[in-house]
Amino acid sequence: MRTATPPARRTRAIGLIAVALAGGVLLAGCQAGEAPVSEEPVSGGTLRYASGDAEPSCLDPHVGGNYPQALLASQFLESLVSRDESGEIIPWLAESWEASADGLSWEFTLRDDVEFTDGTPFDAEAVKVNMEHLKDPATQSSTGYLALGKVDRVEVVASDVARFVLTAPDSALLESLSQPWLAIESPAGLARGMEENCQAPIGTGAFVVDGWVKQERVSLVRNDDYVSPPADAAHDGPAYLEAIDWRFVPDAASRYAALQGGQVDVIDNPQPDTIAAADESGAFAWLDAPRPGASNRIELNSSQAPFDDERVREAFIAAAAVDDGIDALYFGTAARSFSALSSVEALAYSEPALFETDLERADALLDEAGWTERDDDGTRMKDGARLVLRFPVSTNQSVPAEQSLFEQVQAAAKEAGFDVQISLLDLSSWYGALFAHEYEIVSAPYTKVGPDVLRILYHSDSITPAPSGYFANLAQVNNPEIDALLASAASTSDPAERAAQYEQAQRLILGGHYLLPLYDQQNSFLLSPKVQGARALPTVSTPSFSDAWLAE
Amino acid sequence: MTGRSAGTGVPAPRRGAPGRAARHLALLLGGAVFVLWAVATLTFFAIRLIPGDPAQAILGGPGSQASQEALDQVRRDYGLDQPLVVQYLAMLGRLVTGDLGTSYSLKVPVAELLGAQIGGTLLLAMCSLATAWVLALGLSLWSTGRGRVASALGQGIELVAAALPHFWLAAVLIAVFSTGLGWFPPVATGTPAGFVLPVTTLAIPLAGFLAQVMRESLLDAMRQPFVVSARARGESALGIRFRHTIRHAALPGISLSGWALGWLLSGAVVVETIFAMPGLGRTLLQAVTLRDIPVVTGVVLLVALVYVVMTVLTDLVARVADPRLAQEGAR
Amino acid sequence: MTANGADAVLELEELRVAFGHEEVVRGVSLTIAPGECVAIVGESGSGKSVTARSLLGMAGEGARVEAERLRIAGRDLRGAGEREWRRVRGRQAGLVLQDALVALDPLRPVGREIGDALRIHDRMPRGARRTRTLEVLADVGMPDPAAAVNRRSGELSGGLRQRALLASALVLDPPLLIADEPTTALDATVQARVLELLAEISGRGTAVLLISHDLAVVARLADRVLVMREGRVVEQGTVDEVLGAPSEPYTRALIAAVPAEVPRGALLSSEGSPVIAHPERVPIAPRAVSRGESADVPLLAFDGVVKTFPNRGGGRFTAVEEVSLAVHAGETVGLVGESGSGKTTLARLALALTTPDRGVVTLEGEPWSELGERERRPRRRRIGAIYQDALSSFDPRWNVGRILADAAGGQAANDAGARHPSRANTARRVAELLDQVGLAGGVAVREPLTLSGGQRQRVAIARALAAAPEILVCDEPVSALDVTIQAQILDLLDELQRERGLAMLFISHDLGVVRHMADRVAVMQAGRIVETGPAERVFAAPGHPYTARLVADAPRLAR
Amino acid sequence: MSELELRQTTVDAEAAHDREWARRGRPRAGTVIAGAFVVLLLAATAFPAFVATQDPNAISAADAFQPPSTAHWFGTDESGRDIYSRIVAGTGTSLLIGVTATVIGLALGLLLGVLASFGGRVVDFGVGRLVEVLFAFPGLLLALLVIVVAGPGPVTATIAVGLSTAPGYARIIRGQLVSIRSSQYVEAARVLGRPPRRILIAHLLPNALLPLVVLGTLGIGQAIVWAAALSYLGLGAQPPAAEWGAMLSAGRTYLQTAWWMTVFPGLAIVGTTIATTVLGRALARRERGAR
Repeated sequence: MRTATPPARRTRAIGLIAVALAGGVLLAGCQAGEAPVSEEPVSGGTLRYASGDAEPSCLDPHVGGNYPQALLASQFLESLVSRDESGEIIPWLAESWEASADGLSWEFTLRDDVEFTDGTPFDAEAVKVNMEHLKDPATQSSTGYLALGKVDRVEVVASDVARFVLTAPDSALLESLSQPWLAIESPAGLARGMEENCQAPIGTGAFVVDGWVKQERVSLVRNDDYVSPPADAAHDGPAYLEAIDWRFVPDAASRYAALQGGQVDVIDNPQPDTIAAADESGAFAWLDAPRPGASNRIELNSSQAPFDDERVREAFIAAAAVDDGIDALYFGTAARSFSALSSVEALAYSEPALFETDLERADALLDEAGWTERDDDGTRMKDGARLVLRFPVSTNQSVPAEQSLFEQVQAAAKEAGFDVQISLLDLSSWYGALFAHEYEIVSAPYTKVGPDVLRILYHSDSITPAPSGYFANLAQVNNPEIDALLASAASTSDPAERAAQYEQAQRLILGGHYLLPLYDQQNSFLLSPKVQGARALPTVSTPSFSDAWLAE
Repeated sequence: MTGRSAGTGVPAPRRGAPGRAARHLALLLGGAVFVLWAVATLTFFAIRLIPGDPAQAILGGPGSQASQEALDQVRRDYGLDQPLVVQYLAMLGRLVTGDLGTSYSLKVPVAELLGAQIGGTLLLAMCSLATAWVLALGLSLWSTGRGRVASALGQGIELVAAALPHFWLAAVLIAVFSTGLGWFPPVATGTPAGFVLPVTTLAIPLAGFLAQVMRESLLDAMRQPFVVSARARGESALGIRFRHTIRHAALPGISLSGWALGWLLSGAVVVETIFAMPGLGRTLLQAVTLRDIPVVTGVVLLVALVYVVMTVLTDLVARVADPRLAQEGAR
Repeated sequence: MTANGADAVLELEELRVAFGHEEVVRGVSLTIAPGECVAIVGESGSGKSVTARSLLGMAGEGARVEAERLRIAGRDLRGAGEREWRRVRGRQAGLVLQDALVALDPLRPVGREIGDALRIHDRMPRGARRTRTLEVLADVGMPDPAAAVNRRSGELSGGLRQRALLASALVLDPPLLIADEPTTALDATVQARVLELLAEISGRGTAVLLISHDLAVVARLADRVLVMREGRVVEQGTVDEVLGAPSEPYTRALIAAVPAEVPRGALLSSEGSPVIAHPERVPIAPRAVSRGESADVPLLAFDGVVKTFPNRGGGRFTAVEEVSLAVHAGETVGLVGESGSGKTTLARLALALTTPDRGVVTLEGEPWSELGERERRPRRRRIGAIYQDALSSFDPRWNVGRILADAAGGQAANDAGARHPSRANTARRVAELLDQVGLAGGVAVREPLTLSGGQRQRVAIARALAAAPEILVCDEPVSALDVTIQAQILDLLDELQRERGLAMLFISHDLGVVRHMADRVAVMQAGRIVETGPAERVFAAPGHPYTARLVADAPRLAR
Repeated sequence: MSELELRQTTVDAEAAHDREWARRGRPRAGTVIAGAFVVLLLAATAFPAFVATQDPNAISAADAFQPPSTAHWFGTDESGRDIYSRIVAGTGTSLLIGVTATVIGLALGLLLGVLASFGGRVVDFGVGRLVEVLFAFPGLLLALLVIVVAGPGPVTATIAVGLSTAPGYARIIRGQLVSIRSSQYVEAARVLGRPPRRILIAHLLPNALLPLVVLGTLGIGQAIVWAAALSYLGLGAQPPAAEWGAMLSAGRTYLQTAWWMTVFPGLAIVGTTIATTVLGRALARRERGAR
């Protein structure tokens, strides 16, 4: 951008003053040299990570339970089980497990050689305590609480055997337990009480929380006694890295600039254009790890006019052209999705045919639905009412590119006579709008391991709001058939049957024109070339640095 | 006082100065306390207008799926079930003891939280203020009394500087000095180097404002007879600038500093976000999105306090710098 | 004694100064010998100040200065560059300006200001500077110099700060001292002291160039006088020659214009003299009213009036104390006193712009100060006011016509709605008023800002007359004006009073003016009236020591 | 003292130095340019269609991120919209925000100022303290508070900015009214027996209020800048409305790839601020020059 524009020139002059200001300070910038990639892992060094996700208000993922917490928790907490690329559940803190025939009781055999970093032994009692902690209202757990919906209690069979007793069969139990929000913490740590535990939860992970400077950084140091990597880890034993300096850098441009300037080694949530640039220049490695669970999609509120009429929903989907937009805005870093589920879900079912853009069809459908007249700005009308679609957008959850995409949807839908009214809102106002049903279309991410997310998003139970007013079924899908399918899929123990039921459910959901899938939940990382062996855990795609090292 | 005291000896510098000064100070402090109380009250009731249930904000913020009993629990714990007046008085009571309550989202005492933040923000603000001062003085000294071109140029620079939006300036500075020249890190690293860009970002527009007044008072001072006297004494143009006019130029700048600080704190909200610095601004922004009422209130109060202290200070400084004020007991 | 050039401190021949095409000094020559005091008198715009500044190379931005000879203390300064000039300034020639309050940096202690010259020229160390500073302060008669050095100009009384200013000019005791209106801002008594000091200084052998508009001051101090007008020296010679037997009509006009000792009623602005901008003049009619004792009920009367103001930092200070004073119909009561003596407060009391704490002001026996503003308003027209600064008494948005029309609107304007005078009437009235004060009808469309000082004051008078008042309160009506203009205004007031039998409360710090204008005089000091009586008597035989001092200190032409 | 008071003093002082100019009445080059610019802005506001080259909201993802060219003078944005046309289209919105905010500030300031100067000692003191309190909420913080309460959006943003400028205006207005009331020409009017009502209408209001118009023009620019800052924080104008601040913050994220997306809206804002200020000062010089 330094093509001589007036501001650039102006800032030169200022720069000189700035230099004067900096005094004798050595240039902190630019040591981002391309290091020769050494194959042999080397120990030591501090990895500097710049996170664009919101700073968690509590580091214990049991409390509340959102993605920013998961990002950090993955560095120092571990779960009973994990997942490999193929989506297979693999051992982690639990070596093996066995479900009873009726699927109402699961026995987990735990590793007996693991200690929490505070010295507390990891055993069945610990598991019991953690699960109770999650189910305790005082913990204010949200994600974990829901995931354990069917878990009645945990029994200590032996010091290394824990039995989960369920109220109903839950085919998603293992997937649920693989999530960081259900990670196992030291009972002693939990006993300290929420305030203290929030500052530095104690786990069995490769790193230990050393300190948390609000709004600046969380420092993590190596757990030298680390013995419990997941089954798919590259190496056993302690991490190569001595420490991780986890900084919060909310501004994307600054984040990328920091990576370029060599102040940090890894950044998350990079701007699509910078990903593209970095990727082709090869200056930085791009780790693309879409989140599991639902895809990013636009939900159509089918509970009220105009979308209580399926034809109008179909018309909107037919009118809203997004392909070009996605290509342009994401610079080819995001693939169009035609499924309700993330592409990482083995059971994701896509049906591109449903989502072809076809303006004539849209017009035809709308005419047919009675939205025949148009007012002077081209918006369709039906007995006096304008065809208005309120579209609350959360500035915290939708990256700029996505907001731009929505503007394009707005423009495209206008062609067909929809008046899409986007309003950019901060998180609270956004939820406020949802709770008050002041929306026709909305886009909300939902991350969960496994296809069971469909039950949360589209089962009619999720229409009735929680005491807080929250409800997950934003499309207001209320279809007994879908309910039945999702329910039985969630409880069957037969994988094939489960797969079939989920596919059928997805057919119905997509076919009902309740949503417009866009792309997977984007979850990218840019790594400086000297960072080796870093990967994203296949559970919820949080980065893992237990195998990572810094090449000299 | 003129003729009458002609014959008599040198009058004391300011008759009854101590009394007057004390009275003035008392007034200032009284006003300060009032302002703080009013701010606290305003904020308290304004916050009550916020849509949404505080209890919810406490329970993992928006979108939480907290259970009914959890909500009730929290309402009891935080006394949200009490009548408004009781809550108000309780708040005042706590304020007097310096207790700002507990953050809804972070679950830590607000005082503690802000205590950790204010330092950085104040440092940022003060450095920026100082820098702005230097820039402004330099610019106005350079561009005045040097003919039309220089003064036109000077005014141009002032106007442009004053018109620059922080976030834009910041972006450009980063693009040029971090990405481009690689001189300074784009995110505050805690090192002085990391401080340069944020400070510059805040200082430049402010300097634009300050320079505008300083120029005028400089020009004004240069038209004063005492400049003629000084020249007639053999003083050089430079000497006149630095020994005489510069002080006069500085005066309005001083009285502006109170406002300037507030202005800088506003800017801090943006700058801290862009340069990823911990500080009040970011805390406020976060608290606003999370509806963390105690934190919002705390920040507002703290800022008000800073502003009040600053105005008192500037007032006193102004009096020291310009005894004429003290004499008339100006304002 | 006249300088023969050889040992002269200042030698100047054919000085010409021009700004652009406008030549403001057109060939001025003068020489000053050590210990000699030469004065340049002239009115504003005569070029006297520019002449003075040119002698320091400070004629101003874009000035073209030429001279056939320009030597100070023997060094030729024609075409000198800024640095050479700087060596001259302060060391060879010192400059003293009018008001030390602003002529000394109000933010710096006077000690530093005085010391500067030493620092600049002699690189003198701090200690030495201080001693010298104290020394020179003592020389200019500063009481307690040690304390004074730390004061800022604003913290010193007018007289003392003027002394400090002198000290700052004399600290290097330069052979030449240029004093530009050095006493104009001062009260008579203080002025006297400072003049004495100047005399003393020239007595010590310093050559003094005195610039002044005030012949009386010149008469006191100077050995020789140059009278300047429009950039030229019209007459010069010893003080006695020039003031005693002036040959030039302009000089005569100037001298005639000085009111001091000119008897009541005599004309000040001499007939047909070139200085008069408005030749049309009404010959003075015999006195319309026999004044004084005739009307026994005073038109305006103060009775035991006290007015105090709150002091900052508590306490109240008394501006007017137990004042009793009466102004009868057709008579002029002069009120003299130095600044701060309470004259203006008394005027404001008379105009009921402020109300007394104790005592009453009555208007023809009826209550005035005690009335509520509502009752007072309809009677206000009976008292007119004329201020020192006419310009600031006009609404900046109004032109002369509107100002006068508004005033003439009188009652119509007050009880709005009532019989409004027609446009034509108003226009005629405005023309009348302008004519009465000797202004051309064309002035009606001008903005006051664009008028000369004299014209402004005439408009102010016209406005006062518009409401046909019975008494005029004039607060320093002429002290801002050049002497010849002042003369015209005084004549005008005099004349109007005779024509209409106006009563006047005439306030001035200038004894000469008051003596010329007033039938009776009241002398005010520190809020009290220390003496009242017929003007002639009071000035001839002061009954109160303070009055005596005033009279003694008041500068006069004859020596 | 606040930024507004600062501007006030500045123009006063400047005017004071510029009497001759006021008489000659020959505008400076800068003023002329500024005037031209403002005329351009007004044209863009009145008939955007004529000034713009294309539909500001016409999306064509295909030609997104086009650098400046003859087809797109200022290039295109992430959705392939013509930036020049959007800037033109945004003029109205941005000016509206600036003007409305200023008007709100002025109105409130006038109310407080008049109260303070006519309400007598007690009221004056009260208002004075209130103004102090308002000052204690620095602009953006006040804005944020208002937004917390009233929810984000252009309207809130405008009101918030307006509110935060009010105390500055209040002080100035009070100061002016007080000084005029004690001025000699008002005294002269009293001596002529003019009733308060008439003095108010004939002298106080004209002399106090007309300068405010000038002050207003000086405020507009800053109002726009603050509104822009709110847009950056995602609390300002709503898409697809082409508001400058919003465009600027949108462009900021693409600084690395498309500098033109930030530079041109930025220049628009800076240019407007400067132009209004320069004009304001010119006005002020006429204003005060008349005295």
